[in-house]
Amino acid sequence: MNITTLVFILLSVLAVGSAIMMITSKSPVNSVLWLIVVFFTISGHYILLNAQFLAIVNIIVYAGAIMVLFLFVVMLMNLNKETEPVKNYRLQLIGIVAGGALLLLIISAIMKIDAQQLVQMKVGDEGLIKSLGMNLFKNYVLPFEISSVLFLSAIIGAVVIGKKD
Amino acid sequence: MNNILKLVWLIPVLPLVGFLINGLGRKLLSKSASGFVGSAVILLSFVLSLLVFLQVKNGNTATIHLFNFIHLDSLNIAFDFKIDQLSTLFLLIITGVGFLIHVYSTAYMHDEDGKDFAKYFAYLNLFVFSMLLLVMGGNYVIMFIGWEGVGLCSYLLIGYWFRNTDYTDAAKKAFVMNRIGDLGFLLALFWLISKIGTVQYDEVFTIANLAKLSPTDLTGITLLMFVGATGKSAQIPLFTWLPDAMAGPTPVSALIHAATMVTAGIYMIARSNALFSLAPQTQTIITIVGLATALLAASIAIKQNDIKKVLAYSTVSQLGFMFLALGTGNYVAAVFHVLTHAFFKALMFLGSGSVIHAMGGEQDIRKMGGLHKHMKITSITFLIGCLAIAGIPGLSGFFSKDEILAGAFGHSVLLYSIALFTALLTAFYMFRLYFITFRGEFRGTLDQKHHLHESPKAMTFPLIILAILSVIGGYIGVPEALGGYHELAAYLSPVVKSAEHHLTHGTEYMLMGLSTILVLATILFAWIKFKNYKIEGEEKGLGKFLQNKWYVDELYQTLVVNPFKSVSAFFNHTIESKVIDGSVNGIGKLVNYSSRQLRWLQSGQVGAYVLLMVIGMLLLFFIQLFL
Amino acid sequence: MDIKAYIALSLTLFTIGIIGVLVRRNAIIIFMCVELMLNAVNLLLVGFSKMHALSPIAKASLTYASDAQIFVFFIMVVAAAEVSVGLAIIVMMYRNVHTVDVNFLNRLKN
Amino acid sequence: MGNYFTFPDLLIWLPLLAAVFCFIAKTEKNAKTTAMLFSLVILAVSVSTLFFANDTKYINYNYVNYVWLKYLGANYFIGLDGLGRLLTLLSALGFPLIFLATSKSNFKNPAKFYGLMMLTQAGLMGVFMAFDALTFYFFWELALIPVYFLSSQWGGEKRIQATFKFFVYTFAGSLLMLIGIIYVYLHTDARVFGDGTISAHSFSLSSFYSASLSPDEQNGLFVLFFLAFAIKMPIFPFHTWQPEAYDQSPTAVTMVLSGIMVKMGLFGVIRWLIPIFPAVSPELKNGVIFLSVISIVYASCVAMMQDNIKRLVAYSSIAHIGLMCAAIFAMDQISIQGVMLQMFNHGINIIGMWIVVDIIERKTGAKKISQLSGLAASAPVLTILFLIIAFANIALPLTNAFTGEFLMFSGLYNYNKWMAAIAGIGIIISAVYTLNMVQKVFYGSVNAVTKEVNDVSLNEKMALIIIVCLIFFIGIYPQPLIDLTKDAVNNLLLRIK
Amino acid sequence: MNAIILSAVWGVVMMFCGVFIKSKSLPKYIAVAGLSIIIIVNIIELISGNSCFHFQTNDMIRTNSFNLLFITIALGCTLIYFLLSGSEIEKVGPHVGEYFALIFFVLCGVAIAATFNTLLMLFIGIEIISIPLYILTGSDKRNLKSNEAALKYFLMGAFSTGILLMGIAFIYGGNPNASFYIDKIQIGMGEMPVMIAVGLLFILVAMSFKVSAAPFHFWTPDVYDGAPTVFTSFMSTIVKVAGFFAFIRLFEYSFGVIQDQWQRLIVVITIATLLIGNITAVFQQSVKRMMAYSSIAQAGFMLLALFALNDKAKEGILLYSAAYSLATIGFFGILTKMEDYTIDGFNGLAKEQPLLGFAATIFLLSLTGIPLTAGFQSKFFMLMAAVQNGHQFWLVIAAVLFAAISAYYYFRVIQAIYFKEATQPVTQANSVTTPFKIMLVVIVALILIIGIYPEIIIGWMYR
Repeated sequence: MNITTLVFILLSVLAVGSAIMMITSKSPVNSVLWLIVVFFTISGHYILLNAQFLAIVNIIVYAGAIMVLFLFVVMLMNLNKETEPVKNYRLQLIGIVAGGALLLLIISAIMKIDAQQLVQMKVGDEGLIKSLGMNLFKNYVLPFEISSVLFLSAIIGAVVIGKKD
Repeated sequence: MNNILKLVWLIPVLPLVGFLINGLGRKLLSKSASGFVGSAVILLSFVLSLLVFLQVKNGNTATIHLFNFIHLDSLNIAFDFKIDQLSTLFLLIITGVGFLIHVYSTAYMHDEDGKDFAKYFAYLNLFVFSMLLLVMGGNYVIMFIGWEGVGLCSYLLIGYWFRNTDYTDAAKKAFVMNRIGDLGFLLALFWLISKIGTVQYDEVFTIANLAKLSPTDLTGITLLMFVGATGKSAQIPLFTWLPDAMAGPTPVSALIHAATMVTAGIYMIARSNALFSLAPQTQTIITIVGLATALLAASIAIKQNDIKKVLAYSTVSQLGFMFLALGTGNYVAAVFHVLTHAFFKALMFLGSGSVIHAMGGEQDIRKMGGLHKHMKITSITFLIGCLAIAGIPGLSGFFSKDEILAGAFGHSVLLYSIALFTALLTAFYMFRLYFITFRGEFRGTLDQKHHLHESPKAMTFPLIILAILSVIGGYIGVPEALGGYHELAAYLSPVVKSAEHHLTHGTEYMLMGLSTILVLATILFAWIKFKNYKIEGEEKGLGKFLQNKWYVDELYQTLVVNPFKSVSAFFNHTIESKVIDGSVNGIGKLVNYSSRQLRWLQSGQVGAYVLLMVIGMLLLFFIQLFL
Repeated sequence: MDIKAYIALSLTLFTIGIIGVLVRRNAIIIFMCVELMLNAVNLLLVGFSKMHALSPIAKASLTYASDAQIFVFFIMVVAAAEVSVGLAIIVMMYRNVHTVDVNFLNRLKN
Repeated sequence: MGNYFTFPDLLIWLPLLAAVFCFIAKTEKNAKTTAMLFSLVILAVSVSTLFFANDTKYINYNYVNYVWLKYLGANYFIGLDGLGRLLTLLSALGFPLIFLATSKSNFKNPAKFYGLMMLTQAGLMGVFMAFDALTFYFFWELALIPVYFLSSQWGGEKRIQATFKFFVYTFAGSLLMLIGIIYVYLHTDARVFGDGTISAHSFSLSSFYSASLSPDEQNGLFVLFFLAFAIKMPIFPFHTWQPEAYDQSPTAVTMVLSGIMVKMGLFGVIRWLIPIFPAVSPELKNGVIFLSVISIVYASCVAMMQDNIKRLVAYSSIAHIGLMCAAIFAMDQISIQGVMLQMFNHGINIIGMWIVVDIIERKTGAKKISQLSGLAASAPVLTILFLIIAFANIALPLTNAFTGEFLMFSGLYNYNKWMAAIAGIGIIISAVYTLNMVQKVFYGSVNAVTKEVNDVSLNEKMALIIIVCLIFFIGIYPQPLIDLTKDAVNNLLLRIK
Repeated sequence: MNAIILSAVWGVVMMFCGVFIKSKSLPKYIAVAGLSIIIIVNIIELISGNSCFHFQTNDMIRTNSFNLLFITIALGCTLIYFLLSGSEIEKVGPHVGEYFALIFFVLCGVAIAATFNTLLMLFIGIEIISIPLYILTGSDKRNLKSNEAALKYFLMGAFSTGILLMGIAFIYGGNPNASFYIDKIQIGMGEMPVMIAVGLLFILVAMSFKVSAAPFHFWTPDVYDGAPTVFTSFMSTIVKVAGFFAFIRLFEYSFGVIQDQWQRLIVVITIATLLIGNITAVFQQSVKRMMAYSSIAQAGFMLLALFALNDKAKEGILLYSAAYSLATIGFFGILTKMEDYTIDGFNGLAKEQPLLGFAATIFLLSLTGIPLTAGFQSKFFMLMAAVQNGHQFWLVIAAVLFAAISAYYYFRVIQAIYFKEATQPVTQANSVTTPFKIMLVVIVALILIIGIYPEIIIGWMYR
């Protein structure tokens, strides 16, 4: 049990725990905050995998921008209180069982694989900005450009949907 | 003189022409015109038949090919007429008796209005046409055409007074029962076709083709043909239509249900004697059925009070006799009896018609009596008929019946004794009929009595002719025992094999004597019993049983008609609407129902949707990864 | 580390996201659960990318181990766009009915 | 094809043209006249095809073959052989008769009515002439759709439901057949076109005949095809759409349905089913004959219990069709020749029956046998004509149906005597219910319903008299029809043997 | 390639139209003009095989006559859709230019989804299709149904995106080549590795969701019902068939060699889709909702192409795209003119508007699959493909039996149109204009032409 494994386990437990907290929190604001914790742990994983660029982007974009946007919306709507008065426990139970069964099913299938495939930890330059940048702007220039269409439509969407008329 | 044979096709066509003229012009023709046309065509046919007969008598038989009816590679059915001894004999009977009855009808039906009168003659002509086809056909299919054709005409004529439901019921019954027989006949034909591929008489009866038929085939074919014959000739089990058929006008009963159509079965078997002779089992069955029918019908006849019903049962009984003859291989005797029976039975029917005419439609003999005083000709001719049928020596019935009895005796004494008993019953009921009707006191209403009169000439003329024929008709078949030369047997010999005579003359004398004495005794008994007939009370016991015709109709109703109807009703109500249509509609309902149920899946809630999707995923994963 | 550990972790997070979608009725939380699912995918992709970095076959086939990380980048991009539209829709609904309960609007069914 | 015209073309395009003219007709009279005139012209064309029956000599007049879908190997291939000539003649004859007989009926939207009728005729003609499976299927459905509209638009009270059942039922059947067609198609050989293109498979009838199919496949496909045809004919137990459809459709359409359209099923069996699967297993064959025989007896029994005249005629038609189907599967020259004759005869007779039923219904307003009585007194001409048709319907000798049924029974008997005997019971029962009906409707004394009835009008009389003449002509001299179809039958038999 | 770039560009143009042009009807003409240009350019590419634009695509998209033909069909159908229903778009809300821009962006996504060669492009393509659709669904902002539909669509769409991505991740992980290119997924001929299997299943589920195959179809009825009718028309046709095209393209290139291992999943999905689509449609009272279920049912038939995955299937999917889109667009076009969307609302349509009634009938007949209509040919090719595949023959039989059931609900509408009497005005009479009628006639003509001569479309594949 080396330090890497220890960190991995720590981060994983934290991630799963926060995720569970996220979905069980009564208050939306708490959920948002717990989700941010999840994102941070995932960034930790990225660093562990030496994917530094993604780790940063994850924190800036997700935790920083997107989640703040969520927070804004939640605050704006003043939803920081119990919003689900009626609960259908049976349906929830079925949901949890179904999700759990799915997880078990896939994991048990995956775990049947005997061969161990190791993951490169803490080293390797794939995740560095330089190699990513080279790859992105050389090979992935088309999707990069095309993504602009996505943003354009998102912009239009925000206008069309969000604008008061 | 062979030219006359070329004109043979005119014999059936003439009545057809008469049918068309009367049928299409029924609104234009006056009664006398249609009566004239109707009778004239038959007369012409008769004349032609006579000419043809003379040709055939000289030995000129022929098969006249008209056209190919159905011509396939594997089956050829020609529209042929066969002119030989057997068919010419029947031609004469049909056209001759037919003509007389047409003449009779002009007077008898005179009360009908013009259209119906023409319609009647049209039907009658059509009947003669069909009957002629039946006997002239050169193969079984043409025979079958006539066979069903006469059935149709019988239907039409029985139901002539169509407003009366009982009459149309009778017509329907006649047709349906005939159809049952016809099916048998048809199946026989199919059997023939499948075995030897032809139905042409000339080809079927060749030794080569007969050899192709196994004993089973022969028995089967002949039995099926016999089934056909029982339908047409009113034998057990298909005889009940004939008494009912008396619903038709009396001349029709005389022509169709006594003289001609009902003898078609005899003609068919006589025509196919080559086949039947090879099928002993069938012959046995025919014998039994014929005798049983004769006895059954005779027993019923003694208790009937409707003048025509008595005659009808008598006809059935006499037909039974003919079948007895056929069954015993005595084909000539059967044909002979057909001939004589045609004369005396037509005579008696026409006589009864005359009586009914005089009585203003009354048919119940209990309400008649003493008519001899008022209608001498009718009475006398009727008496001649009765004597003939009873088998008084010297009259036609004696010769033919005696021949049949002799043939039966040659087979077994038991047959003979039953047949003789039946003959005595015949004498009994005929004279019962005669005495009750013509002798004693009149028992009808005053009004009827006032109207009693002898029938017009057009009616009495045929009676007289037929009476004469009934007397002399037997002399063409005087048996050798009486020093005669059996002309008929000789004439028919090319077509119909004569029965082997192995009775000594002595035996024959004895039989004749015995039957004559017994018949005379019976007549005497009848005379004593019925000369001063009084209306009796209800019949009881055996009498009631006989009066109700052995309850055969009721039996059929319970055993055949009712089960059949309930099965059909079951089909209609349960199988059809519930099971089959129900399942078809059920599919529709199922679709509708599941549609209503399935839409609840669409609950409108995202959570539920996703849950269902996850469950779906779960299933797919499970199938893919673990199955 | 064995890749299975990453798969397990990622799938766990993913499933938690799914369960969240299933059991919550607050549109925003559901949406966040979806984001969690996306992040689980991201993590897995990075894990795979680092796994393939060790694989000789992958190196030989002239592909870049960083492909998966670029994919993650695109996922983040798309997620951002989706968030803007999604939040706009949620806000629109909130404006109309003053709730973000997904079961509140229930006109479309059967 | 260097000809300016060919018969198949004319027979397809004339009805289509007529349909167009009818659709744009402004007045009822115009529509009626157009339909009548065109149908007469079509009849004339159809009759004249009989004089060009020699295939080797007039091949260019009798066959049309255009490349249609090159990559699929489907041709627009229609032509007339003996079988086709017979059935096109039937449908060419049927329509003018129907128009004549119903010319007194007033349909709302006459333009549409007659247009759809002519469209139906085009479809029928196509079905009877198609030599290419895809063409066949197209026309098969084309004949169905207009009838659906005709029945649903102009029929009785429950028409929509009844027609719908009919439509879905037959549609399901034909889709199954479509699968069968596809399957066989995929097992045909390649076809080379004039310009050198090659399609992997072909839809033409001859390719279908030579498709390589294992016995197991043949059996399965046989069932698929047979279902479609069995529903169309129909035979037990696929028949329940029919009485309702006949009852609810306008009589003109019922005539088309029963007189001509049901022949599509029989035709399909003769032209497609049997030759494509000549080696069909004896069990299946026996099964089909068994079903058909059940059909005969069962339908006859049910017919006996009907009080509604239309349903009675419908069930009697089922019984007759059952016999034809059984006879086809006896696969014997005599029986198939009988079927050929009978297809034509049944068409004529049943149209005649419907004309009378229609007249009765129109004049009395009654559909039930029990409501009627004594029509013979008030309408003697009608009675006589009907009697003739009714007796033709129960196959009395010297009427047309006798020859057909005689041959069919004979062939069936060759196949299995017991089947023939059981089927023969149908003959008896048919007499029973026909006579029952005649007795109750025509005989007896007039009642309130039938008192005021006057006799048939001129056009109805004409139609009926034509039918009666045909009944007798074919009944007495069926040979022309036999000669017409002889070659087709022999080819079929060659194919089977 | 032409189509991707030009429709993106024209989307931007339309966006600016929305800003600068105040007229409500002008954007339609601009859109039509732009679309015509795109179609022409696309056809040029189809014929010549060369794109006008030369990008460093790194083989991430790949065109061939098959997918170019598909794009042409999709664009052509969109053009017809614009011409038929353009004026209805104007009625949805004030942002006419933006709506058109979004539609152009969707078309860009459609073109990507038809030509993608890597999973990344597939993902981006699908997202480019989806995001504008979320917006269009919710574009009727005051209408709560529209709100609800948008929300449901968005949440479930995002969820399915997650699933798709998970699938892609597993595929990547299980691919020794470490590549996202769909033709470089190394699987081998034996039983597929577990990672690939898991990935395949996730992708299958996500794609099934996009094409609304059961049991992942639940969004479809609600969204189609709730969205403005004119956009439902677009979504349920062009977008849907694009989804199918992507589905088939993906599975053919990536997993075609091991089809026997996943075919049974398709069978399950197909049967479920046919069953749920057809059966549930029977009971619907709203025609719009019935059309939603009918689109599920039609998806069931299109899944046969995925089941078969042979040449006939490709031809079939092209024909199906055209036939289904034309008929549905036409029918929705008529639906937008109706006063009442229930089946009873169609009562007496033929009497009031004979042409509309007739056209609607033809569309419904085509959807049912009656010969002489394009719908028949498409179903015919699908069945042929499935039969040719040779496996699971019973599936084909089940499919046609369900097709017979489909007659049940389509003909209910026909019955209403022709055989029932109207009690109130059936259509919004003033909105039924002559151009609209002309377009209906054009669509009917196209349906009949394709129905009689389908090689007019599939012939292009063999040039």
